[in-house]
Amino acid sequence: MNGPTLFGLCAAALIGFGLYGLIVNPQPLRKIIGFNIIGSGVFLLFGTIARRGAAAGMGGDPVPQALLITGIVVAFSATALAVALLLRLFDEGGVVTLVSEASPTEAKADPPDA
Amino acid sequence: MTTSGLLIATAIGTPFAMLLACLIPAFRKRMPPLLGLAPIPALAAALLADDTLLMFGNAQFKLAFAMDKPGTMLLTVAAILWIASGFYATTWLRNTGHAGSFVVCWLMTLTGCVGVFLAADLLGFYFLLAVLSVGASGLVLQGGTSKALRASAVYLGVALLAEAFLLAGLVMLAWVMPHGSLLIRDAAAAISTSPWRDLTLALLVVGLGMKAGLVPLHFWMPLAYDAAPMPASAVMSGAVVKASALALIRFLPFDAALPEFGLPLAAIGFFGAFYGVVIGLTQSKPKLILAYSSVSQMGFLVAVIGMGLAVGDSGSALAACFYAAHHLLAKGALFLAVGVFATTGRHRLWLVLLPAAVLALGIGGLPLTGGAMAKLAVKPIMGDGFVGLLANLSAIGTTMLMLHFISRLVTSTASIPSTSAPVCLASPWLLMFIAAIALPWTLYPMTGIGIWSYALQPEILWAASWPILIGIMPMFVLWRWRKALPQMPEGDLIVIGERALRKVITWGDGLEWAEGWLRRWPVATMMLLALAVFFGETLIGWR
Amino acid sequence: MTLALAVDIGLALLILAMAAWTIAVRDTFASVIGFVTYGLLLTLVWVRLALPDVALTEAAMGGGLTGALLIGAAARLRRTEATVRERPGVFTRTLAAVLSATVTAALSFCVLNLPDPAPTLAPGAAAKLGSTGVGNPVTAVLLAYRSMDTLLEAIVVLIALFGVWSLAHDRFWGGCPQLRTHADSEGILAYFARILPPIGIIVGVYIFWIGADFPGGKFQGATILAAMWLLVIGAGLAHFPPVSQAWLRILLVAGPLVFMAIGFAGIVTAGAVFAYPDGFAKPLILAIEIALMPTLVLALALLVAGAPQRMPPQ
Amino acid sequence: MPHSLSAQDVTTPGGLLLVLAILIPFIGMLIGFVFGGGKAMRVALATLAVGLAIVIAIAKALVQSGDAVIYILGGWMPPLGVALRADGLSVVMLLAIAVVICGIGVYARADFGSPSGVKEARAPLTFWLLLLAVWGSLNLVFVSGDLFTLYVALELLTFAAVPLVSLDGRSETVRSALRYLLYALLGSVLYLLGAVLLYGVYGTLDIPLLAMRVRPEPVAWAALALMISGLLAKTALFPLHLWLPPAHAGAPAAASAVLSGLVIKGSWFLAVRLWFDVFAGVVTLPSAQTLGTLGAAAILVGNVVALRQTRLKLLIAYSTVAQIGYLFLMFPLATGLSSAGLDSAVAVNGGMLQAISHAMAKAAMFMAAGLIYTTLGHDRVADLRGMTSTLPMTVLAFALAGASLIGLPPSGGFLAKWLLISAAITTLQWWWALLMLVGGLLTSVYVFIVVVRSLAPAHDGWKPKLPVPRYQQAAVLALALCSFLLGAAVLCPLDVMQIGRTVSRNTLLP
Amino acid sequence: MKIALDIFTIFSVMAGAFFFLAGTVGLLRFPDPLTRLHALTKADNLGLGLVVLGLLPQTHWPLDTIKLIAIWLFALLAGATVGQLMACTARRGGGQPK
Repeated sequence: MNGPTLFGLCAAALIGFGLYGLIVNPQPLRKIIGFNIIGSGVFLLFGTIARRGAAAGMGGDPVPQALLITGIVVAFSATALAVALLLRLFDEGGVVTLVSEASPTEAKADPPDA
Repeated sequence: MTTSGLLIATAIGTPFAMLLACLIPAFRKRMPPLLGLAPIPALAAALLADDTLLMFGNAQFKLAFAMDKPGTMLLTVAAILWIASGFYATTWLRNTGHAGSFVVCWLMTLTGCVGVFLAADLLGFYFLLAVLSVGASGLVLQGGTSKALRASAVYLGVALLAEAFLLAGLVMLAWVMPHGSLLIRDAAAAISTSPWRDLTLALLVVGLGMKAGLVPLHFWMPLAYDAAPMPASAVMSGAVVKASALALIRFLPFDAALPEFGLPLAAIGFFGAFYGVVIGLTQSKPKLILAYSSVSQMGFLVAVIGMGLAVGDSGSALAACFYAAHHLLAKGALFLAVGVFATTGRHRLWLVLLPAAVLALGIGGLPLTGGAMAKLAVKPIMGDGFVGLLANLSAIGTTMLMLHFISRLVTSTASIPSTSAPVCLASPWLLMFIAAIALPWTLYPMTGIGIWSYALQPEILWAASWPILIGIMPMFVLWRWRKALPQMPEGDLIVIGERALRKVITWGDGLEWAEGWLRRWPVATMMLLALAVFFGETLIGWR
Repeated sequence: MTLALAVDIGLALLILAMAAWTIAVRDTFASVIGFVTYGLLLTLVWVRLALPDVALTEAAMGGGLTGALLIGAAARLRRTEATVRERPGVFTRTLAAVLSATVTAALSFCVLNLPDPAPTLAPGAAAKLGSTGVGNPVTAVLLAYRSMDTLLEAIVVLIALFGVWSLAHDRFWGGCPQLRTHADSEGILAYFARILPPIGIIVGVYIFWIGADFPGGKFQGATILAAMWLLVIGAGLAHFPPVSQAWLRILLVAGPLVFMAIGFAGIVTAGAVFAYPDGFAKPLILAIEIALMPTLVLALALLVAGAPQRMPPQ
Repeated sequence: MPHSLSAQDVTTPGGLLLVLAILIPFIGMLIGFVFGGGKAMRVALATLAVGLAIVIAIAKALVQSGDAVIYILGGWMPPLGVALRADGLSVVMLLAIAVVICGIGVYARADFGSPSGVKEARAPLTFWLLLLAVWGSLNLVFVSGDLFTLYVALELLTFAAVPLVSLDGRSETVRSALRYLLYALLGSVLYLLGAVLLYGVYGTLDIPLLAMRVRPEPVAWAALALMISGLLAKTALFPLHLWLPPAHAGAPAAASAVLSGLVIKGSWFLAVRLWFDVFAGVVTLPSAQTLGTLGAAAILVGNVVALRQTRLKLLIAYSTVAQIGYLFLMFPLATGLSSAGLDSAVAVNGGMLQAISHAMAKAAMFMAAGLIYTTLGHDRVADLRGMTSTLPMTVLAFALAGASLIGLPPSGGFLAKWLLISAAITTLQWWWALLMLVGGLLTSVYVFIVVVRSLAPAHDGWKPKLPVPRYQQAAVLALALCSFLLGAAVLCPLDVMQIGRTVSRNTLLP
Repeated sequence: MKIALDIFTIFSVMAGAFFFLAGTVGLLRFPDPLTRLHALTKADNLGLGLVVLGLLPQTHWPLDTIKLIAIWLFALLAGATVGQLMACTARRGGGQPK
């Protein structure tokens, strides 16, 4: 049981927490937080693998580190888009939840979609 | 391109070209008078072309057309029916509004029909059969009534179901064909050697049987012929149904005796023959009676094919084909007769009734008519034993049905007694009448089934006439108690089918609720994780 | 049980506790605060794993910008807290817990079975480091070996920005995004926003500059500069440019286009797209990074700001 | 050249075209963004033309060289660098997607032409930029040879597709977009997790290298399970289809065509790439049967629920759910073939043809539904009277697209069914053949309902709400005809799809 | 000399840790936001100062030492600003009801 393996297990646990949060929490914002926790768990796992790959005088394998940085930026862009959608839903006055009021099959009054 | 290749190409090409021309509205308006001319190249090809193979496409896949013996006989007869009905349709269209869609469907059905008669490879056959089905269901739709809509929906449904079975059968057939060739010629030989022979045969018979109106799945035929406009019914009952019969004749391996497959087929055929007669007697509309007579005759034809398959005699293919040709002519003429009757007054009746009666009884096997020739051609296959008796019984039944038809026909004349059928309606009917009488006589020796002198011997004539005489007797009894007979709904089995369908739709509500429940967020995400875990487990399962 | 391992275990437990608290707490705003703290703790983990580049990125992006974004959203959505009350039933929660636990168990099993001589590309990267002319191997991977990923990275950020802008109301299109702040221009925040940005800009540029040879780089530098710009706007001293501004769009697009231009130039000079001629690798990499900086700074700040909310002052 | 290129992978002559195929759409998007307003549409249409030319050039290069077109980016060899690789499957998908996108582009000129008064409108600019973004990311998905670049491509695809759903800004569509984004992100995170595990064990993310190194061991099973289920979530296979119907029905017509026809093909193609190229040795028959069973459930439930829809766009959306089921029938058939030691090319070709003909047919159907909506003002299936008289070409296009989905000859759908059924028969998995036939029948029912309802003559005195330009109808008809005549693809001499596919052709299972 | 510096570092960091502890206890125990703010800003900043002071001798002169001090200054600046802002909000009662 050395450092990287410990954090690897910690990453696995974080992914588990994130998944639980994503499934159970009814609030979309909490789901976004859950998604971010899963993301950080996956990146922590990647970091563990990077650290295990330390060789040739480097603290860690540079390739996973680069992919990690790219992954974090992608995760941030995803969160930004999700939050923007959430705020637009809030502006529209709709109840901020993922459950649609009238489920699409009974949407008798067909809203005018262009 | 040999001359016969050119002829075959023009036979299919002209109706197809006219169909494409219909895309432009200007041509579509001027198309109705040309309907009668479209089948003429097909007739020419049938008479002149020999059986060389015409190929399109590259090494990997060839679209092939050819003119084999059964094809020739049936195409000649069908072409004549198409010409006569084409002229009839031209006049019929003059007084109906939307000619455009009728013309498109008519030409599509014609292309499909000629194509199926000429097709020599599996893919071409399947494609042209699909074109035929879609065109024919479009023709039924031209009836314009809500009944026509229902009939067309049922027709297309059954056609697509039949094509699904056919596709499975053809794929299993193609898989076993020698070195990948797709020709129908090699199909019959390949079937008997294939490891899944019984399944392939079953699929082909069910698929083609459905399109040929085999009894358990015949309900679309009365619906369609009753709802379709007059020329369309004539063409569909004549040529379109015979296309699938011809396919049966081509695909089934007649050289090897297959009693365990032929006999049950014959049994179903005979059951269909009698079932058609029984239900037909309860009907009152002449077109419905004719439809049920078609069901019965097609049943008899399938019985002939079944017996041929059981006995394993390759001559029976030609005999069945001859029988089908006669039925095509007679049935087409009778449908046109119903149209002519509807426009003639009571006084002018005699001029039209006599030929119609002769034709009707001809189907029953009236001596000196094509019907007798057909029954004679088929007799050797049936033999004299129990099966021969069944054949005679069906002849009696058909005669009774035809007499019932004539009695109903007489009552359905035009309201103003003095009117006579317009010339351009009566002339195609007369053409068909002459063909129905003359052609079987000419085809009989030409196709080598037999010679005139044999057919005209007194005992042959007597053997043909006693079923007719017996058939007449019960008609008087039946005519008096006509009211007592139960009135069967048109499509008999379809009514039960629709009730079952309504029950199935109620299950749909439960399914829709379940689908809605599946689309809730927690359920969907947990389903994803469960799937991931289960998937991993199936991978491990391998060890 | 060395001291380092004890610290690691303590840190790991702390992180797990913080994550559990963030998920379990009822109030959304508290959960967001928990998440920000969790992000900063995660930075410590990256330091413990001796991955400084990632630690910088996590601190700047994970803890900082994502935190700002979520706090802004949580503040605005606090009123809807009461409406959404239906928490899933016990059965759903247990089933979700069981499934998550299975996934965690499977992953833990995989982590424990990772091969011992861990396969690594470090020797390969180190061998070719010389030809890239860059000291920091992570920057070498980002801008030389896998430069396509970094280009796509910038394009991902831009597409996310288009997506965010597409959520504006039609009447506000071409207008300016807004940060929802009610700061007065003489307050402490304005004072703070006048003192910190100059230092912040120096730190940001410094981190960007040393990225070539030491841990650092354009993403981390750009995030710091974006944070400074957000601070200034948040304090009310400036406001976002309108979306239809020409220079804004050119700067946003300049980064990837310059990157592609240099990439395609590589065909002539070095025989392959995104290849650098010998000896000119470092200057070209710097040119790309300099071109990417404004794009990233603007894009990241505008992503936090969200869709345009008001028409530009005519 | 600073690096010695090992014999394993070397840039082939057509290679540069692959880079262009990816970057041209993005360059077009960026330039279109800078110009903005009406010019963005012109830039986009120009990019469509250039992109189509490049894709055709790639196809020519592939056919001439007879092997996969490869490009080593930056000259860095794969374990360290990234290689772009286009074999038969990729090129066929590139061509199909290019054709469909050009059709959508021509169609969308009317819907998303920038209005005269305003200098620049939100929806048109967004649509054209995101259309090019979708195309660029799809080309990257088909061509990239590195798992992480494929992850970034999936994210690009999702970020470009989600705003298309909420283009008209109603709260219902924004909610569908949010639900789609969150579910797709969950899918791509699972995919990334699988990729990370693979890197942790095998030290590379390059597809051919991985194919050589992957052995059936626990980590490989976990990675495959995670990646495939992540991709299933993004492709909305039946139990995981919660986001598809509201998203595809709510979006405007051109956007629905992009979403339904193209976007789901990206993650599906990636699943095919993983299944047949990377995990060829790890894949087992029970796992393939699981995918097949899910596909079967999709076909049955999707079609039945589609039958019960009252709105045309929802009907077509549920038809997409059903047709996605067809795409996954290819996995059990191909694995069955390769486990029986036969060549799995028949099933793979069948699956690809099914995907291509569905892409064209579904795009045509959604665009036809859009035209019907503009003309009628509503899209209730019960009341489509008079459509044949006012929009003859559109109803014909709908019918042809429907025929291709049903699998009537000579359509692409028919050829795909023919290949898949013959594969089913050779591997004695006859139930898939039965399922396909039943699916075809169910599809024929709702296509027939829609066509017959539109055949009914219009109420007298009814006038169309908005006239529909002819070129829009022509574009829809062209796409439907492409799908309908795809069956003729059997005439082309050589088997384009299997060029350069050395990896998985007939690997025997252990 | 080295040992003396080490001992100094240990003691100074211990003192810093103690002040952090005091700040946290203050955060948990004090009744209303203002007092809690007071405890936090005062104790934690002082604690951080002591820790930085303790670590100064361990770092070699020019660059790292300045960075360490800069960190402390930033923390002070940030703490003061945020403290003042939260105090204003708390006084206006707009803050969290808790």
